[in-house]
Amino acid sequence: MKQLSEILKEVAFGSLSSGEAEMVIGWQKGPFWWQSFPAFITDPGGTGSLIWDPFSVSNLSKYLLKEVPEKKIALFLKGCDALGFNQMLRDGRVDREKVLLFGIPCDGLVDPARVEAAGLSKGLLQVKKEQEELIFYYKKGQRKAPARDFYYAKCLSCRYPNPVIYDQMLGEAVPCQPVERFADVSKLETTPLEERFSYWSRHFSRCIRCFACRNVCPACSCRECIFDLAEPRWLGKANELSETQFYHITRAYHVAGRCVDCGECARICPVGIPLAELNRKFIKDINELYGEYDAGADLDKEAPLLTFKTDDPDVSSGS
Amino acid sequence: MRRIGVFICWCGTNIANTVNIEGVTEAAGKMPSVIYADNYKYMCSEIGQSMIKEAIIKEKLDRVVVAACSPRMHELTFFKTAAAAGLNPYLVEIANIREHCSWVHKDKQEATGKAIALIRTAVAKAARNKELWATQIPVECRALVIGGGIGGIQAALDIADAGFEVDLVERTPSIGGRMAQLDKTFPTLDCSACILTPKMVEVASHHNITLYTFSEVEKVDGFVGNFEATIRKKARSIDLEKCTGCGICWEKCPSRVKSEFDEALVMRKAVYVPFPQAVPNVPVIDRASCRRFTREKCGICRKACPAGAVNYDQEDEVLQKKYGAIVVATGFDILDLDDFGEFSYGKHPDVLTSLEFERLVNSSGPTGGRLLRPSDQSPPKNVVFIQCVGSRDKSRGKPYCSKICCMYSAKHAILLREKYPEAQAYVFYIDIRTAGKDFEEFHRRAVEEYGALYLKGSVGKVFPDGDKLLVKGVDSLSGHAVEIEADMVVLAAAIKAKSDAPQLARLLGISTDTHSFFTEAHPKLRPVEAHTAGIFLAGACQGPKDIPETVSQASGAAAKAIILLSKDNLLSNPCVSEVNESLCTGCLSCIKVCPYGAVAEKTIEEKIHGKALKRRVAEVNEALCQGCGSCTVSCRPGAVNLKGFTNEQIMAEVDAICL
Amino acid sequence: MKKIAKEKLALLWELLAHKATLYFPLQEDGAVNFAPWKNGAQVDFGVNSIVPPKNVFFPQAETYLRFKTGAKRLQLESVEPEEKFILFGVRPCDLASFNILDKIFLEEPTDGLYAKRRRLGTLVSMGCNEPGETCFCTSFALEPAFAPGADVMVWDMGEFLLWEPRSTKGEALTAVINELLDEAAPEETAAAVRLRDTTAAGEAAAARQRGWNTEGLQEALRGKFNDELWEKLYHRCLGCGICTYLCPTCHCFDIQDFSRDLEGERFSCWDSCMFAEFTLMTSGENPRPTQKERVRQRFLHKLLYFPSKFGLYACVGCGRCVRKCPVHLDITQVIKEAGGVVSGS
Amino acid sequence: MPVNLKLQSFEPLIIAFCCNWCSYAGGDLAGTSRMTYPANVRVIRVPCSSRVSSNFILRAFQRGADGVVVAGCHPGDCHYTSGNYFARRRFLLLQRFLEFLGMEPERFQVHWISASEGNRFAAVMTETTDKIRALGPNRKLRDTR
Repeated sequence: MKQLSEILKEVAFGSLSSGEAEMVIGWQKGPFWWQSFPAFITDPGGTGSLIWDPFSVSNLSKYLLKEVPEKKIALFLKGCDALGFNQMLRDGRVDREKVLLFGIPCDGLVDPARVEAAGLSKGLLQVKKEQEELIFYYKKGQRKAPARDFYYAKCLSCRYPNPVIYDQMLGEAVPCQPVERFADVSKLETTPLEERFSYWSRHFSRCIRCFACRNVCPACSCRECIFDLAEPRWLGKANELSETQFYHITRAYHVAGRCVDCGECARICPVGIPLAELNRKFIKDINELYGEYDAGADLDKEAPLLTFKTDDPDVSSGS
Repeated sequence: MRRIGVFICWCGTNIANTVNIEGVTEAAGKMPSVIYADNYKYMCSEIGQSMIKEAIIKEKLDRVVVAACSPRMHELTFFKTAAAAGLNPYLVEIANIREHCSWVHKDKQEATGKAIALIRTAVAKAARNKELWATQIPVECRALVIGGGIGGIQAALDIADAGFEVDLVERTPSIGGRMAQLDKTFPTLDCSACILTPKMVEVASHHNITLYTFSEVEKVDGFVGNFEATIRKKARSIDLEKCTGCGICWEKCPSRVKSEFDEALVMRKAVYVPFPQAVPNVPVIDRASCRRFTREKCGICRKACPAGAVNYDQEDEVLQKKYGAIVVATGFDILDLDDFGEFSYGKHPDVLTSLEFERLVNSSGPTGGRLLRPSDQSPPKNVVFIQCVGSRDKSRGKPYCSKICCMYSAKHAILLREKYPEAQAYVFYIDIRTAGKDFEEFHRRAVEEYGALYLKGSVGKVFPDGDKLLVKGVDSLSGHAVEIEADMVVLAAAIKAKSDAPQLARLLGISTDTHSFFTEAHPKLRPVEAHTAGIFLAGACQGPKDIPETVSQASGAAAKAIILLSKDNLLSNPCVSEVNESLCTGCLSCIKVCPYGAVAEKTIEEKIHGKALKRRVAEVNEALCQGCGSCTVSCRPGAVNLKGFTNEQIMAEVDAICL
Repeated sequence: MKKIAKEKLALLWELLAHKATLYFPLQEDGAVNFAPWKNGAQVDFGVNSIVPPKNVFFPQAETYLRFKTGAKRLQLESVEPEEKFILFGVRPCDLASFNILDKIFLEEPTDGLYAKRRRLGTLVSMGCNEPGETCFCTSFALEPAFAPGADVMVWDMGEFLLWEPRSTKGEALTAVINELLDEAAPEETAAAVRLRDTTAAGEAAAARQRGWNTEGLQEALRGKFNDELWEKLYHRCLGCGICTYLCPTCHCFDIQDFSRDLEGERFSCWDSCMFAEFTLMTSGENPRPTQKERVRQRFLHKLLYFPSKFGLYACVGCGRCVRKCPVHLDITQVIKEAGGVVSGS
Repeated sequence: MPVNLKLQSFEPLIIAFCCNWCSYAGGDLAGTSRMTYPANVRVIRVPCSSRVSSNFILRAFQRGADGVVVAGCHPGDCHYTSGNYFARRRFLLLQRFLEFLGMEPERFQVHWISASEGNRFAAVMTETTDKIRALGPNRKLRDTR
C-alpha cells in the first residue's frame, strides 16, 4: 500500500497540474523534528515538499478566510479540520465551490511536549509513524514506542478521526476510540467555588493577550473581532485580570454552540491556559440542557443558541 | 462636547418629598457635558414644557434629560416638547426617578443618591443618542384575504366597502366555509344558508372584490404595506367564463366519490359543485377521481356540456399580486376521533360527529333535512349527545374548551324535537358554558321547552346493540351509572386548528401557539393583529369561535386593514436594528433569532486588495423590524446594532450606573 | 569569584527578598515565567521563561498619568515607580535584550519610567549550561554562558552556584549576602570559563549547521523590500501576537485611557505589529493592509532597520519565536532564506 | 471590631436590566403601588431581555456591580414572541459558565416578572439585595483600577 504522504503529494500535483486548483495548502517540514507547518503551493513542481507526518497538526482551512482564489484552493483536512471547515461553511465564510477537499483519516498527532517529557528529544532528528508505533531517529540508532502514548490529549478524546466532509478521501478510515472528553470539566465542576476561581485566575493571569487562541479557531471567523474594535472598546488593553476574564468568557461564549472541539486554542496557547476546558464546559452544558450537539457534524440541527424550545429548562433565579 | 440640559421634576410632592431636588439639580449640573440643570414642580405641565423649550433654544441644548416619572408615562410628551423646540425627539432621555425611585424608597438620602445615579445614567446615554427619523414606507392599497368562510367573507366585504380592492383566496371550489355546512344557527335558529348566501353573492358581485376559488397562496414575500403574494389558481378544468352552471356535466358524470361538503355521508361526482348555493356556481373537475385523468378514458362531461366550458387541458395559473395588508381567516378542522374508540365512531354508522348531524338536519343535506339514521334511514327516537369529545382533554385531545359545542348541542336537541316531537335528547356534559348574549336563555329553552335531558357526567362506552346503540355513562350528580338505549349518538368533537396551519404560518411569517392556532399580537389589546405587522387574523384560525365572534373579529381585522390601507405612507418606528456592513461577517445568526423575518440576506460587492469580491451580509427591513434587539446579541462582532438602544448607549449606561 | 552552596539558596532568596522585590523564573501549572518570589514559590532554572523578563522594565501595561476633569479644570498627576528590585536568573540572551530596549527607551526622548526602573533594578544573570535546541544567541555575537551587562553573573555548577559581581550594583548586592558566600577555588573558576567556551562553540556549530548565519545579513536584506520572499513566507502567519509578545526585544506600545466618570488614567501597553489594528488609522486607511506587509515589517525591523539606526540587530537569538510560533514562521527562516553569506563550514 | 459588623454595613450595588414591556412596567407598578425595595437596585431599561448581551453583564461586574439581574416577560409572554426564549438559553449557559469560573451563582440572576407583578418585582429586588449583601462585595470580575 502506498504511504499516505505519497498519495498526498500525488493529488496535490494532480490538482495543480490539471489546473483545477490554483493553490494547494498542505504541510511542510521545518528544520526541527517537531516542526510541520502550513505550506502554500502554487507550482506543481513544489508539491514534492509536501508532507504528512505525526506533527501535521495545523488546521489548514482557516486560511481560506484570507486567501482569495479565482479558481479553487485544494487543501487537506483531518477529522477535526473537517468539523472546523463545516462550521466555517455554516457561518458563510467559505465557498464550497471554491475548494477541493482531500480528507485525511487521522488517529492522532504527536505532542512534542510528551516526547520531551519522555526524555526522547535529546538529539532527536526525526519521528516517523509506522502502524501503531512511533520510531524516533537519532544520529546513532533509533527507538520505538507506542504512538498513542505521545498523542495530544485532544487527539485521545477525538470523536471524528475521519473527515465528515471531503471531495476525495485519501487512505482508509481509522477506527475511533475516544476517551471521555468531559472528565476535566466534571472534575472542576465539583471543586469548591473559591478553588475554581483561583484556578482560573491563576491561568488567566498568565494570559498575554496574543489572541492566538482566537486566530487559530475555526469558529472565530468574524471579519473584525469584537476584541479588536476601538469603538466601542469592549476589551481594554491594560491586561487587567478583569479584562482578561472578560476576554476569555466572551471568547468561549461566542463559540458556544459553534466550537467544534478541535482543541487548537489550548494547543497553541503559549502560556498553557487550558482553554479547551472553557469550550467544553459550554459543550457539556448544551448537551445536557438542549440535547447532544456536535458543531461541524450535526448539520441538520439548528445551532443551540439560535433556536429554542418552549419547554427549555429555566434559568435559575439564583437561589 | 455635548450640550446637555437636565430637567428635574418634583411631581408635586411625589418626587420632592423623598428626593432632595436642589441637591440633585446641583449634582446634575456637574455631570459630564451637562451645561444646564433646572427643576420645576410639574415638568409635564405647560409651564414645565415651556421651560424645556426655552432652555433648548437659549442654551443651545443638543440633548435633553428629563428626570421625572416613568418613560412609559411621559416619554412621548417630552419627545413632542423637544420637537416643538426644533430638537430631534430621540435626543431626549428620561430618568425615571418617580416609579423607580421616590415611590419605592423611603430614606431621603438613599433616594437622592439613587436619583443622581439614574440621572447620570440617562445623561451618559443621552450623550450617545443620535437623531433618528421615522422613514416613510409607501402602502400598496390592496388587501388579500385568505379563506372564504364567513370570516373571510365579512373581512373582504368590509374592506371592499371601504373602497379598497380585495382579493379573496379560497382553497375549495366555493366560498362559504363551515357556515355553509350548518343548518340553523344558535341562539336565534336563523337558517344559516339564508343569512350566508346573500353575503356570498355580494362577494361575487362586489366591484372591489376579486374572487379566487380553488386557489391557494403559495408564497408571501415583503412586509407591511408591501406584501407580494404568489397565488396558484388550480386548474378547474371548467372555463369560469363559459360555464352557465346548468348542471348537465355532473348529472352525466359516471365517477362517484365521497362528498367533502356533506362530511362523506353521501357521494358526489368527479365533476361537481360542492353544494347548490356555491359561489361561483361553476363546477370543478376533481382530477384525482375523474376517469379522464385517472384512466385517460371518458370525456362524457365535455361532450355533454352545451356551453363548451369543459377544458381538460387547463393548467394551473400562478399569479403574483401585491398587497398592503393580509387578513387570514382560514378556519378550523374537527378533531380526528381515532383515539376515541370507546364511542364506536367509524364503527357504527349511527355514531356521528356534530357536523355530520348538522348535514343530516340540513334541508340541502343528504336526507333533505329529514334526519334519518344513516344505518337504516329510520327516524331516531333517542339521541345521545356527548360533549367535550377531545375538548378539555389533555391526554387524548385538546386542553382547551372548543367553545361552541354547548350551544350547538342545545340547538341540536331543539332541532331534534322540532323534527320529531316524540324524540328524546340526552346530553352528557362536563360543564355547560353559555356565556353569550341570549345563550343561557337558549340553553334553558332546550331543557325546559324541548325537554332535553342533561346529564352531568361522562360516557364510558357506546356499544352497538342490535340496531340500537347502548350508551353507558355516569350521572355524576346522582352518582348512578346510566344506560341509555340510543338510536343515534352525536359526538361534539373538539375544534382544532387546520392541520396545515403551521405551514401557512411559516409562509406568512406569523406564529402559532402550541395548538397551531395563529397567535395574536397581544391577547388583550391587539387581538386581531398577528405579530407580523400588516397581517390580521379573523375567526377560528386564531382559536375556537362562534359565528358572531368570527364576524366581529373579521370586521375588526378589516378595520385594522382599512386603517393601514388608507394611509399613503407608513411611518416606521425608527428604533430598529441596522447593520454595519463592514463588520458583518454574513453568518446570518440574526436571521435565525428574528421573530419577524425582518432580517434578510443580501450580496454586496467590494474591493479587497484590488479584487472585486462578492460577499453576503445581513440586511434589516426597517418596516418589519419591531426593535426587540435579539439580533444584536446574536451578532458576535456587534455588526447589528439597535438604534435607540445601541451597544454604545447601553455600555455607557452601565458605566455610569455603576459609579 | 565567589560561590554559594545550593543548600543555602533558600536562605539567599529570603535575604534578597527582604532587601528588594525579587523576580525569579517561577513555575506555575508547568509554565515558567518571571514573577515576584514568595515563600514556597517554585523556582525553576531548568528552562528559560516563556515570557521574557522585559516586562520587568517595560510592563505589558503601565499607568503613567492620572487625570481628573472637573469644572473646566484638568488635573494631572504623574506616576513613578519607586520599588527596588532584583531580577534573578536572567539568561544572557534576555539580558542582552535590555541593551536593545535601552536604545529605544533611554535615548532621547527618554522614557522616564523605563529609565527609573533600570536604575532601580539589579540584574543577576545565570549562564546557560547547555543551550537549547532553538538557541542561536551566538549568531548575534552573544554568549550562552556569559552576559557582559550583568550586575552579577552566576553559573550553576551542580553542587553550588558560582557568583561573580560585575558592577558596583553587583558589588553592593554581594556585600549584603556576603555571609552566605564562600571563595571559589581556582579550578572552579576555570570550570566556568570552560563552560563559556563549550556552550558558545556548541551552539554556534549547531546554528551554522542550520544556516542561521547573520554575517552580511543586513546587506543581504537591503533592497529586499519587494522581494518575493515575503510573498512566500507570510501566507501561514495567523496574525497572532505570540512572536512579538514573547520576543525580548519587541518594544512597540500603544497608549490608552481608562476612565470612570470624570477621573481616569493614561497607560501604555504592549502592541504588536502582527495585529491588523496596529497600523489602522482613524480614517480607515491601513498602510499595512495584509499580513504580508506586517510580517515583512517585523523581520526587516529587527534585521535591517534597527541595526541601520542603532548598530545592532534587534534579535538576541533566544529562540522563543522558533519554539512558540504555532506555524513555525520565525526569524531563523528569514535569516536562512534571506541569507547572510554562509561562512565557515 | 468584629468583622461581620463591617460586612453588615456593606451595601451592594445591583444592576437590573429590565425589558420595557413586562419587567420595567412591573417596576413601574411597584412604584405606583408604593411598594418598597432597597435603593441598591438600579434599573437599565432595554426593549427585551434578548437585547441584553453578556457584554453588558460582564461590564457591570467589571465596573463595580455586586449583583446583576436580568428581568423579562415570562416565557411565552414575550412582547416580541420569542425574545425571552433565546434569552433563557443564553443566560442559563452564561450563568452556569460564570459559576464554573468560580463566581457565586447568586450574583447573576434572571427573573421573569410581568407588568402586573409589581409585588413580585419588589420582592425579587429585595431578596436579591439581601442575598448579595450577605455574600459581601464582589471582586471576581471587577476592574481594580
